[in-house]
Amino acid sequence: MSETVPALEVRGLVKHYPGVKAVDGVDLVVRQHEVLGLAGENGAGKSTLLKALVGLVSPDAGEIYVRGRAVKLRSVVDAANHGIGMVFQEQSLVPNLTAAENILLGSEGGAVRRGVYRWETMRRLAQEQLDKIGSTIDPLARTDTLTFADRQMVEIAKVLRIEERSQHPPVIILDEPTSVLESKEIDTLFAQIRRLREIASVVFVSHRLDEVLDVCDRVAVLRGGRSVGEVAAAGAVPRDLHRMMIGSTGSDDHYHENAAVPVVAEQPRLSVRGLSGTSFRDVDLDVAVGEIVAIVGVHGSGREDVCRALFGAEPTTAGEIRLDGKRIDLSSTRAACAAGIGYVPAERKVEGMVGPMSVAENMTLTKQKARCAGPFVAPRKQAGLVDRWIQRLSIRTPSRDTAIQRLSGGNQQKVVLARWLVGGDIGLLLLDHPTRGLDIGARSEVYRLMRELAAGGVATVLLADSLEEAIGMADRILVMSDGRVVAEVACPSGGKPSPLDLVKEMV
Amino acid sequence: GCTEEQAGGAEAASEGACKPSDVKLVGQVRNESNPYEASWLAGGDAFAKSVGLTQERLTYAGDSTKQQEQINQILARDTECLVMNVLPNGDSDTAPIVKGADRAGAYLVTQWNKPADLKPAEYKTWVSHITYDGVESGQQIGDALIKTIGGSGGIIALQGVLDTAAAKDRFAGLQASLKKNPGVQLLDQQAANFSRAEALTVTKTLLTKHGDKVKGIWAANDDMALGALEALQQAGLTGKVAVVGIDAVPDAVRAVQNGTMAATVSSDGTWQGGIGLAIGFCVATGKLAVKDIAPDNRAFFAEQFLITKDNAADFAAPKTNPSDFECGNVFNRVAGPLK
Amino acid sequence: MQSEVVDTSRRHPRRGVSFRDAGPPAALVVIFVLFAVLSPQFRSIDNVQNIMDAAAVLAVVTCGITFVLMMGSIDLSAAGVMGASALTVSLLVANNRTDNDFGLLGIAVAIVLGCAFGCLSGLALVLLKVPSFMATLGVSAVGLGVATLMFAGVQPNVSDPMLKSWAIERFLGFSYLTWIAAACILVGWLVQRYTRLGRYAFAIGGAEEVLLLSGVRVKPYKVAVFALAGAFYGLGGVMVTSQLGAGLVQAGSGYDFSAITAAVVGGTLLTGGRGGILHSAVGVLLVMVLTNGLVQVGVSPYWQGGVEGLIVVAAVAAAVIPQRRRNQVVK
Amino acid sequence: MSTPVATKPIDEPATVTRDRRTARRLTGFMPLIALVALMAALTVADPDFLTQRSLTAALRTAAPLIVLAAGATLVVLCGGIDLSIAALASLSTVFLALWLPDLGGLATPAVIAVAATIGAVQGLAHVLLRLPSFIVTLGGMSILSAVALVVSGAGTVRVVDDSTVKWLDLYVAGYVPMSTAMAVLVVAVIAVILRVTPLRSWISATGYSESAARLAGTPVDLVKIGAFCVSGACAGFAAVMLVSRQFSGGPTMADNLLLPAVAAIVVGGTAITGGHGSVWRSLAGALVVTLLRVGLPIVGVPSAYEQILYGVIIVIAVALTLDRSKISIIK
Ligand SMILES: Nc1ncnc2c1ncn2[C@@H]1O[C@H](COP(=O)(O)OP(=O)(O)OP(=O)(O)O)[C@@H](O)[C@H]1O
Ligand SMILES: Nc1ncnc2c1ncn2[C@@H]1O[C@H](COP(=O)(O)OP(=O)(O)OP(=O)(O)O)[C@@H](O)[C@H]1O
Ligand SMILES: O[C@@H]1[C@@H](O)[C@H](O)OC[C@H]1O
Ligand SMILES: [Mg+2]
Ligand SMILES: [Mg+2]
Repeated sequence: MSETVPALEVRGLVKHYPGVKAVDGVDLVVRQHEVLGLAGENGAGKSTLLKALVGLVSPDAGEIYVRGRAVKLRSVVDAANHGIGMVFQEQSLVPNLTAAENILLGSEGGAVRRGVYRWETMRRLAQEQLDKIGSTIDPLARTDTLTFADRQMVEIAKVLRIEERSQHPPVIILDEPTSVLESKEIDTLFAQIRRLREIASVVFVSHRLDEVLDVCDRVAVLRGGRSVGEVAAAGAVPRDLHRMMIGSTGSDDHYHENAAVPVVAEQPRLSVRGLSGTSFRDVDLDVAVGEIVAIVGVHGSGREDVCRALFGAEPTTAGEIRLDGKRIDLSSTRAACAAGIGYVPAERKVEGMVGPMSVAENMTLTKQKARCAGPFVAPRKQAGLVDRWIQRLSIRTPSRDTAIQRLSGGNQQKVVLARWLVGGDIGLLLLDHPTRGLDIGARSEVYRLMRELAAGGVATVLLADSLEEAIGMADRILVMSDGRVVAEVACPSGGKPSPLDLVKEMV
Repeated sequence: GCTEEQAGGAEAASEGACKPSDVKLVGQVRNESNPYEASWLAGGDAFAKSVGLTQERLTYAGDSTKQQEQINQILARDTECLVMNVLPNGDSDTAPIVKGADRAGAYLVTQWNKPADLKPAEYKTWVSHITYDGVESGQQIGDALIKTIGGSGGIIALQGVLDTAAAKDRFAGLQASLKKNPGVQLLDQQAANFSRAEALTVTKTLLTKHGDKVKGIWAANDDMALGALEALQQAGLTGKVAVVGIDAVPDAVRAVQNGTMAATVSSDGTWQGGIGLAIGFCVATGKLAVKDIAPDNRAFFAEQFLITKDNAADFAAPKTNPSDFECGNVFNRVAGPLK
Repeated sequence: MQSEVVDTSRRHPRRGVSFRDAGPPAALVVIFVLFAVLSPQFRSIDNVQNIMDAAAVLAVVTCGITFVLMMGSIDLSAAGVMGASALTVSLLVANNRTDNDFGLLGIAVAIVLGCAFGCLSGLALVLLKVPSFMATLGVSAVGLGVATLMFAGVQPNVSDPMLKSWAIERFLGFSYLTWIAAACILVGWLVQRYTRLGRYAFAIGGAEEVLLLSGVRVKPYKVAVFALAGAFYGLGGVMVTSQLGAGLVQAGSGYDFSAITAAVVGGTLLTGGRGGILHSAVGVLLVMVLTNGLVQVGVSPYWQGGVEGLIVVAAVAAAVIPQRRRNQVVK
Repeated sequence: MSTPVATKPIDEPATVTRDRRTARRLTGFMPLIALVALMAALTVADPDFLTQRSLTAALRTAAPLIVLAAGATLVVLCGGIDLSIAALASLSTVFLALWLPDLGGLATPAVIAVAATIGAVQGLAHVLLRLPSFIVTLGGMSILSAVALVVSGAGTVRVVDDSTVKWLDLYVAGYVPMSTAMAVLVVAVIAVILRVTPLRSWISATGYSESAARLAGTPVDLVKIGAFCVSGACAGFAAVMLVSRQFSGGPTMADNLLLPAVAAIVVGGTAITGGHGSVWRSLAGALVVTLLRVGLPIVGVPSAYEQILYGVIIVIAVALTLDRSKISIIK
């Protein structure tokens, strides 16, 4: 076979959903031994396109060629047999199986003979996969005992089984694999991707454009379900990509620092003293009116649990929480809501949204006043309000009555965020990775929103997606480690610390 | 406006005006999956055949609500010349059946269960209620049991479904029997719900609880007695503990015959299934007038016999014959009025 | 109707597996000791044998149901399937109604029939997409109907010496039925731990959609699990027939809910993905110890059901205390 | 666990045409279609079946089942199940029969209030102890049965003066049974309240995704307790209907209505896993189930075949009515 035949080629692929042209005639070429980046806004159609390549989405029109031959991909197995494998945007592991079983799921090979397990073989085969990516986890650990990042590594180990399965160089698709990883893990992953390039082709999706340019050879850009062009990674800068993605130039001031308002420190909104729980101890935390405080720390630092505890979703054993000087008892999420606290959880699919319910319902689940007249729902009031927020946050949805699970990840996140804003009565906002999975534009909008809220007096606790985000957005940064606050770093506009300063505090 | 009855529908024929061929016969029991009730339906079929009709067989799976539903539906159809022979699931189910039938003018015979203060004599088409004297049968087998174990020692009792009259009366009979025999001690009593399977486990447990002290087992029906027999066999005690029951189902009669069971009491399912239809048929066709039926025959205890080894052979085959169902003979087995 | 634990505390690696699993066995020990103190008869060897004998059928039925529950489905077909298999076996081995005397073959046929009914449930689930709750309820009704047809008004009494001996003969103090149950538990455990069927059943309960994404065709496994469960019920029906010496349509009545109770008391989740055969075995013992103990200590028959219900709820409550977390989903 | 995947692996065929939308709208009417089809089939089997009197009787019969199913539907929508409704209704008939002589007209509201309270207590136990509703209500079922047995002295409690409950057994204009009218009213009231208040979305959110609902500040616990409370109240009201037509109360009077009630809910197309469904669907489901229960034997299907047919038809009915567009994985 000639080296010039593309590993994978897509011509005129179309996939329409009711009211949405998710993919609208896309052409895409994945060459052999290259890392192809795929960029596009939330909802641009990236995941849909890629799912079509592994047989999960049946396209309405268009052809797919594998090494020059037209193929019909009807299932994941079909795709795997053609050497195409994918790590999905949402984690997809069976939580109650061992890591080894997950890695070999559906292609157990010698580990299962005539339906009977050979655990030792299974462990060994899984270990080989894990060794490839330098993961040190125990293959026989139950997957739900692993950290989020470890699980992501398990997924990557799993997709690499493709290498063993197909005689040809495989195509490995990674849909936003980095959005939940930390920098060290990302480095490991990138090393793998570079190793893979020697033996395979890789399609890589991320909203962190610098990452994309860093690891890819070439980047294809989608907009509104159509291919709008491609750039060679060498020499390109994120702005170039961004321009192609949205069709115009984005603002330079990503974090909207010019919109930051000076904090009046004498006006504490939240004041926490000696808060202890199962995974954190003696946490003191103050957030002033209009202030954004970021908490940084590695996995296991306990910062997520502090956040949940402040929302009444995690029990505490000691400590005092005051809101606007008044002591409050956060025994339930209801109590927290009533006190004017809002929370955006990190795990959107499970905790953030109710998938089968409509955008409107998801947005107004919390704030009764916003949609009711007395005890009754006022449909017009609700509709008006929801439409206003859909417009304001430019949420891409066919209508307010569309089930939220039909939206792209980024748009889902905006709906979840909007939930706390429709009432207009929020005093403290707890944001756990609010921009996870959002494209640059959406991020920028979320940041702008945060600034706007802060200017309006809302106090914010932010668990940022990256150190850069924490630094960019926060007025003050707390560093947590092992369940304790170990440092506090001022982070005023104009006097921002460098990521290195923070890392020093974290270790 | 609201009415007590639903509108429309057929008028009941005036008493006795039915041609024999116009009569519709309905027999209703709990299920077809136990020998006693299966024999009831067979008896009904046999009678219907003898008058050239067929019996509509209804079963309600021991489900009170389902029984009422079926009765309602039956009564919503043409009730002219309708004859029903019904086994109400429990005491509480009789009143609505009776009232429904009365309103619709259907001829009704009920058996086994009825509250004491609900009396056929107060209704026009509720021709008769037939039952066996549970106190008597409970006492008879109690006495037989005590005699078998020699007048002293411990016994255990297996009760039926606790909220039925049959279970309560029979147990009252046992207590009367125990009163006369102070030498016998009731070690334990447990509900096994007339069920063979439940009786098996309960008996096994009671055997380990009371050990050698158990000389006899009193069961409120034969199904439970047969379950107890299995338990004894599994404990290696066959023949060492006396067992009594009620109903005279074939297996029990056989067990009495070969001595593994001490006694049972005949309640004749085949006869019960036929007689209710026969009485209704006679009234519907005018061979019998309700007003002529002696008050004592409107609610009566039927004859029952204690079956022991001595007379078991006589009961090996059902004793029902066609002449029992002739209009002149339908009250032949009356043992006395309902107390 | 189910109880699902969404593990939101991903940050804490799982603390104390043993602690979490220890609830039901601990409850078993506590209840056993309590009855033993209250009643000398209860703690006699005879009674322990008796409890084991009484537990045999429930244990076999629970083995079957456990696999279904592990998938997150539910199975209410035991009553009907057991009735049909009881009638089948009683008419195929030496009996008073037919001239058959097929012995072991008759038993095998009854088990295969159970398996076939299980298959039906599974097919209704995967092909007609009827929730298992309803599919199995329907199959149960069909089973009872088939059993009633075979019953035909006359009780078939079993005279086959081998089948009857199962309930009577003892080996090392326990009846053959008890040993059969023990063998079922062992087989069930091996299937659960070492076969793809068992592990996939577990996985389907954990995250069925992931299996689909991984290209695993789950439908055959689902049908197979129901068929396996049906085979266990079939065997259960045979065992009841051996105990009662006769084929009863009602042979399985009550076993459906008791088996689910036993499995749940043992720590199997109704949403699937957790628990297993050994958990269920503990649950069965717990339920049987309770039933037996209440009779032994002389609780009035009027109250027994109520007290048992109360203790079961309390036992499950005690068992879940170690896993209780804020924002844990329980359905 | 923390990472289920919402991807529907097999997505709908590409042709988004009008007939797809009509098909979707049709699924909403499926319970009705099933009802009509069944009625037609019964009429073909026995032309006498389709008379006004016959239908009126069937409607009257269905009333308690409709009310029971409507109440329990709320619990199912929240993702739970209430297995205690039938036992609670039985207990309520006993209470009502015992209280009628002293309380007269007040007995009815008193019984409904007590039943509602008992329901709420179970809800409370479910929520506070974090026990699966299946277990709480299964335990509740045995406890309530025991109480009913003891309170009634294990027997029927006759109602001598039924003047205060008699109204429920009358016919409006001679054609519409009052009990049925009341049952429809109950359904309508529940439906309207759900529709015009946020309750509908709270209940759905709780049923679809409890943790998300809780983190959105939805009063999940209160909603669940409320659902159990309404379920209890409905059981109480069903009990009043039963007493009005049975002239007595009994400790096991309504026990056998449990499975038909659950069947009614599922046949109506409400998802047993929660979130999707409605009380209207349960109304249609209850009518289907009632027709099957009374219709088959009345048109002359023999008992054994009746059970087989019941099993088969009910599975087919569910296959027709379940709106699978809302549920991607069926357990
Ligand atoms: N199953 C579905 N049903 C209906 N619409 C869908 C479905 N899946 C995706 N869509 C729609 O198709 C469009 C493309 O979605 P897709 O998930 O491919 O976007 P994406 O580029 O991956 O976005 P993100 O960066 O947010 O992941 C979106 O508008 C989305 O709402
Ligand atoms: N070396 C091994 N040999 C055989 N089976 C193994 C081995 N290691 C793991 N397993 C399998 O992996 C499963 C996961 O183990 P783990 O003890 O974490 O969970 P579990 O006990 O099955 O689940 P739960 O704690 O919910 O009861 C085990 O049940 C077992 O079947
Ligand atoms: O065995 C019979 C039982 O089934 C019925 O309930 O009452 C009478 C008994 O003899
Ligand atoms: Mg995507
Ligand atoms: Mg374990």
